[in-house]
Amino acid sequence: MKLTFLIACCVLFLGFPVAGFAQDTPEEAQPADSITTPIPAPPGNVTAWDTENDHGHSVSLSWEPSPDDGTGLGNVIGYIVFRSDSPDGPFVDRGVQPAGASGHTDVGSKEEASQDYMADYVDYYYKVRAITADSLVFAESVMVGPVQSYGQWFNTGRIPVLVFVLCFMAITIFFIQKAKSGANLFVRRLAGIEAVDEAIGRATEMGKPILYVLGLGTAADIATIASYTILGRVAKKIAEYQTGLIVPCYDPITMTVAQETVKTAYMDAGRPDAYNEDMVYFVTQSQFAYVAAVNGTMLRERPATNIYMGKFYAESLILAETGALAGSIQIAGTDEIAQIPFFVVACDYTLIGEELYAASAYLGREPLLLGSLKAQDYAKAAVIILAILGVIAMNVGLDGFKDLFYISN
Amino acid sequence: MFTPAPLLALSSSTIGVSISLGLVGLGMVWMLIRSLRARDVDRRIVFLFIFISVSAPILFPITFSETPTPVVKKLFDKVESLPADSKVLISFDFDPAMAPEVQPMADAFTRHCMAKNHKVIFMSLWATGQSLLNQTMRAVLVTEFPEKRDGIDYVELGYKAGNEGVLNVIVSNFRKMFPTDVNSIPLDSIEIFDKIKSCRDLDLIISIGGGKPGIKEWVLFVGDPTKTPIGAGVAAVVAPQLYPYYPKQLLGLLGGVKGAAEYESELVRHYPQFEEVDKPGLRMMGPQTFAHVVILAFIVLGNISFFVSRRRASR
Amino acid sequence: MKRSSIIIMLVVLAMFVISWLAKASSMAGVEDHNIWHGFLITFSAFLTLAILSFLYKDNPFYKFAEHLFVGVSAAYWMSMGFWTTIVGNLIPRISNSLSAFFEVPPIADEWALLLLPDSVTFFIPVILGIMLLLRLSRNMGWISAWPLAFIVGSTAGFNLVRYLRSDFIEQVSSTFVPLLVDWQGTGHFFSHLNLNASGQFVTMAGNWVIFLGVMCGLIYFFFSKEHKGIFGFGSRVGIWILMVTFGASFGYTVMGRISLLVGRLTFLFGDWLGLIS
Amino acid sequence: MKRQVPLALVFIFGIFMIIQYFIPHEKSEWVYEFFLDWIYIIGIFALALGIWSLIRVSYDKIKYRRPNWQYAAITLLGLFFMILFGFDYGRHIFSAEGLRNYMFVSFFDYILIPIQATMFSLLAFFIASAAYRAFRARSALATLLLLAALIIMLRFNPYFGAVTPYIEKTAGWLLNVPNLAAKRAIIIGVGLGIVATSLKVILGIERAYLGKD
Repeated sequence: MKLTFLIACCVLFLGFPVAGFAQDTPEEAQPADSITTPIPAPPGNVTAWDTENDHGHSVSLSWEPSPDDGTGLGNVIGYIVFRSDSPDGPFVDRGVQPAGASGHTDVGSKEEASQDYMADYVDYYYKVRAITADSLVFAESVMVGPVQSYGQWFNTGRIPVLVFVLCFMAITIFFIQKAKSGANLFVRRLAGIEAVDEAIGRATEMGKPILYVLGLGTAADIATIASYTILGRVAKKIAEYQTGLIVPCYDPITMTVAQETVKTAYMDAGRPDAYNEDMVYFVTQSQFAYVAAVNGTMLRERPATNIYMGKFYAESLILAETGALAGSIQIAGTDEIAQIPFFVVACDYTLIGEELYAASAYLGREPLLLGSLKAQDYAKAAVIILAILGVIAMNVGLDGFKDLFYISN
Repeated sequence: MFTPAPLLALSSSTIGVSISLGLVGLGMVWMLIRSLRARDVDRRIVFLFIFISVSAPILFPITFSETPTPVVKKLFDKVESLPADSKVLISFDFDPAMAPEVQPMADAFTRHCMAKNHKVIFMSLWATGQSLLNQTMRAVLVTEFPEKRDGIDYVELGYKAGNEGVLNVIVSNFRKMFPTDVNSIPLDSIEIFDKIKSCRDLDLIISIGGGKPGIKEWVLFVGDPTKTPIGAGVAAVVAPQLYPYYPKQLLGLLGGVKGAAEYESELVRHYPQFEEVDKPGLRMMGPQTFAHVVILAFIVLGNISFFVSRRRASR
Repeated sequence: MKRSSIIIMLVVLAMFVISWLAKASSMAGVEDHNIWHGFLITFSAFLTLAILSFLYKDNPFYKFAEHLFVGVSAAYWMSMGFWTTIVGNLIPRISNSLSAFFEVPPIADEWALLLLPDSVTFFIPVILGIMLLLRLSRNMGWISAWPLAFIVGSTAGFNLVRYLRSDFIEQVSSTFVPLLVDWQGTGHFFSHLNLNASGQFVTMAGNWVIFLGVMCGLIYFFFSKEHKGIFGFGSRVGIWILMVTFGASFGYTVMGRISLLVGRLTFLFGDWLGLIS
Repeated sequence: MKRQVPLALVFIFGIFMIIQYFIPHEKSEWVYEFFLDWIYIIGIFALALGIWSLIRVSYDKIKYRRPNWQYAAITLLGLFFMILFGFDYGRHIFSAEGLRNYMFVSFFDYILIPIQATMFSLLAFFIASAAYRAFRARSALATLLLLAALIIMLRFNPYFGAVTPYIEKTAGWLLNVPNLAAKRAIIIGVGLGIVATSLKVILGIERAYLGKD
C-alpha cells in the first residue's frame, strides 16, 4: 500500500516530466529516484548464444531472475533485453519478458531493408534490465558478448519427423515389394465404394448422367489426387455402361488433370469415341459461384447419382441438400473434418476421412496401391501400440517417453 | 413492393410479432397433425418456416427482456459504480469475422462509459482491429456524443504490433509503447494521460475479442501483475474456455450475441436515452432464438411422423 | 416461352422499375447520383431474391443470377491474379522497363537459386506456365504434364513432412494421457468420489474415454482386417463415438448459420425496403 | 520421354521439398519461397486455361442452341465487362488502378458480394431441412447422432441452455471429451492417408493425375 502510494507520488511529481525520455538508454539512470522506489537486484548469470535450428538472424538469452522478482523486494515486474553492436553502446530495446521469465529469444528480420534487420556473423552485446513499476527505477545485468548469429544446415529439433519419414517409407516400400511379388493383400469392403458401382448401374437404367464433383481442392491437394483415381475408375465404368458424365471443376489445373484422367479412362474402356471434352469443364474459381452453378446443374440435368470426393468447405451442405432435393443418390468423401458431419447427415454414403484415401487404393485394385494401404494399417497398429506404451509410461512416471516425440520448432 | 411499408410502420412491433408468432405456432400445430398422420412435409414448407421465423423478429424487433446473468451483471455494475472521470481502457482484439458477434459489445461498452463520463482509452492488439475501432468511434462516439472531445474525454491509441509484448510494456509504461496516439499527438500533451503512466493507473480494462492475443493475455500479463480489474467480451465459441478465469481474474464476461444482448438491455434499463439507438445484440437475438426453436421443433416433428409411420408399418 | 412466364417476367420488371424509382427518390438529396445508386441497390436486392427463389424451384431469375455470377467472378479472379501475381510478383523481378510501365517498384535480386539473378530464375515459371497452355494444341499436349509434375511433386513433398508432423506425431504424443489422475489408492478414490467437473473421477473418466475413443476410432479405420469379434466390437465403439461427434458438431453450427441469413434479410428489409430504421 | 520426364520431376521436387524441411538455413528457405511464388505464377496461366474452357463451353452452348443457351450469353457478357473493367484504362491501359476502377468495384460490391452472401445464407435453410430429414431415430447410430445434436443445440439455445445446468455440463463434456477423441482418431487417419498418398505420388505409384498411359 505504502509502496503504491510512493509510486503514485513519484509518478505525479517526478515521473511525469522525465517520462518524455521513457525510451531512455541504460546509461541515463536517475539516481534521484532510488529514494522513492528501492532499486532491485539485477538478473544474474546472463548467457547469450546463437539460436539453434534456425535460419540465423536470431540470438537466445537466458538469465537467473533477479532475487527481487517475486521474492525479496518483489518489485520486479519484468525484464527488458537490450542489444548493441559495440560493447559501449548505444543499446537498443529488443523485447520484454514478464516477471519470473528467465530467457528471451531476440529474433531480427532477415530482410536487409527492414528496420530490425539483424546481420549474421556480426558481434552483438547484450544486457538484461530488471524493471519496476517505475520506469526510472531498474537494475541491469553485466553485459554479455560478443555473440554471433548464423543459420544451421540441419534442424536437429526435427529428428523425430525424419525418423518417422524413414520408417514409413521403409514399411511402404516393403509392402509394395510384397504386393509386386504377388502376395494377395486382403482389404475389407467399404460400403461407400460398393455403392459407387450400383449407383452407376442405376444411372444406366434411368438413362441419366452421373455428376462427379472434385471439390474445392487444388490439383496438388492430396484429397484431390485421391479423387482423381476414383474419378478414373468411375469414368471407366461409365464408359462401359455408356452413361453420361458431368464433371464441373473449381480449379483450372484440377480441370486439366480431370480431363486427362477421364480421357484415359475412356480409352481403357475401349470407347475413346464416346469421350467428349465438354464432360469436364471449368466453372469459376469462386466458391459460391461454383456452388451456384453446380446446384443449377443438379436441378436441370437431374443426375441419377452425385459423387462428391475431395476437399469441401462450407458449401458441402448446400450441395448435398440440393442433391437430395433433386432426388439423386449421393456418395461423398472428404478429409475436411469440419464438413464430414454434413455429408454424413445429408448423403446416402460417406467416406469418412481416411476412407477416401483407402477408396482410391481399393478402387485402383493395383497391388502397388494396396501395398501402401497395408503400410497405413501397420502404421495405425504402431500408433495403437505406441499410445498404449505412452500411457503406461505416463502412469509409471516415465515422462522421458513423451520427449521422444517432442519436436522443437 | 412498397405497399407493406406504411402498414408495418403503423403496426406496433408487438402486434406484428404476435401475429407472426401465431402464424408459426398454427403452422406447427398443422404440421403436428400431419406428422401424427405420418405424413412428411415438403422441405419448402420447412424453408418457409425458417424464413418467417427469421424475418419476423427483424421486421418487428422483439426485444426479449434479457435478465442479465451474474457474469454479465457484475461487469455492468462495475462500469456503473465507477465514479465519473475514471480511466477505462477498451481494447479491440478482434477481426471482421468475429465483428458481428462482438462489435455490439464494444459499442455498448463505449456508450455506457460515455454516459458515465468516464475517460476512455481505445487501443487494439490486432491489426484488423484498427478499422473496426474506427467504425465504433464513427458510429457511436462522434454521432451520439458530439460534445465529447478527443484527447480530453477519450483518446485513440490504435494498433501496435507485438501482441503480448505490447502488454508487457504498457504494464509498466504506456509511453514506451505508444509515444503518441493515432493522430501522432504525443501522450504527454494529451490531458487524459496526465495521470496515467502504466496500466496500474487504470480503473478498468475491457478487452473485446476471442482470439490470441486476447483476454487470456490481458489477464496473464496485465490483470494478474497489476491487479487492475479486467472485463471481457468474447465470441460464444471461446466463452467456455474463459469461464475458469471468472470471477477471480476476470471481473465479468460477455459471451456471444446473448451476452451482448443482456448488456444492451441492462444499459437501456439504466439509461432510457438509449432506447432509440440500434441494439444489434438484442436485434440478432430474436431471429436466432426463434429460428433455433423452430428447427428443434422440426426435429421433434420429424421423429413423431417417423415413429407413427413405423408403428403403422409394424401393424 | 409460355404466356404465363412472359407475364411474370413483365411483372417482375415493372416491380424492379418501381422499386428503383422509389429508392432513387428516397435517396434524392441524401446522395448524389441517387438514380445510379438506387439502381445498384435495387439490382443487388433483385439478385438476392433471385438466389433465394431457388429454394422454391429452379427458375429463370436464378439462372440469370447464377450465370452472371459465374462470369463476373471468373473475371474477378482473373484480374486479381493478374494484378497481384503477375504485376505484383513476377514483373518487378524480371524486367525493370516493364515494372516501370506498370508503375510497380522493381524487387531487388536475392541471388537465391544457383546464383542466378531473379530475372532469369523467374522465367522458369513463365515457361512452365506456357507449357501448361500447350495442352490446347493437339500434338504438344503431353508437355503440359511437366508443370503439373512440378506442382504436384513439390506439394506432395511439402505435405508429406508437415502432415506427418502435425497430424500424426503430435496427435499421437498428445494421446499419452494419465489414466490415473493423482492416484492415492483405491480407498481414497472411492471415499472422495464426486461428480463435479474438476473432480478426480470426472477427469479420469474423461481421459479413459479419450484414450479408448482414439483407439476404437483407429480400429474403425483399419482396412486390412474384417471387422469381426473383439475387433468388430472395437470398430463399432469407434463408429459410435464418431457419430456422437458428428451430431455434436452439427448442432454446434446451427446458430452461426442462422446469423448469416439475418445479415441478408437485414439488407433486404433495411438497406433496400427501408422497413427498419 | 512423355512418361518418364514428369515422373522424374515429381520425384526430384518431392524429395527436395522433404529435405528442405530439415534445412533451416536461409538458402533453403529462399528456394522454398521461390517455389511457392512459381506455383502461384503457373496458377495464373492455368486460370487463363480455365477461362478459355469457360468461354468455349458457353460459346458451344450458344452455337448449338443447347438448352439454356441464352444464359451462357449472360455469362460471357459478365466475363467480358468484368475483365474490361479489371484491366482498366486509368493512367494508361493496364495501370495498377485496375482493381480500383469504379465499375470494377461496384460490380464487386453490388453483384458478387450480394450473390455470394445469399448463397452462403442458404445454409440457414438447408441446415434446417437437413435436420428435419436426417435427424430421425432410424437406427442406433442415427439416434446417437440425433441425441448429441439435440443436447448441443439446447446448450446453445440461449433460453434452454442457460436454465438447465445439466445440459450445459453434458454439452461441455461432449465437446471436450468424445469430440476430442473422435477428431483425433480421424486426424491421425487422415494424416496417414495424406502421408501415404504423397509418398505414392513421389514414388510414381499413384499417377492417375498424369492420366494413365
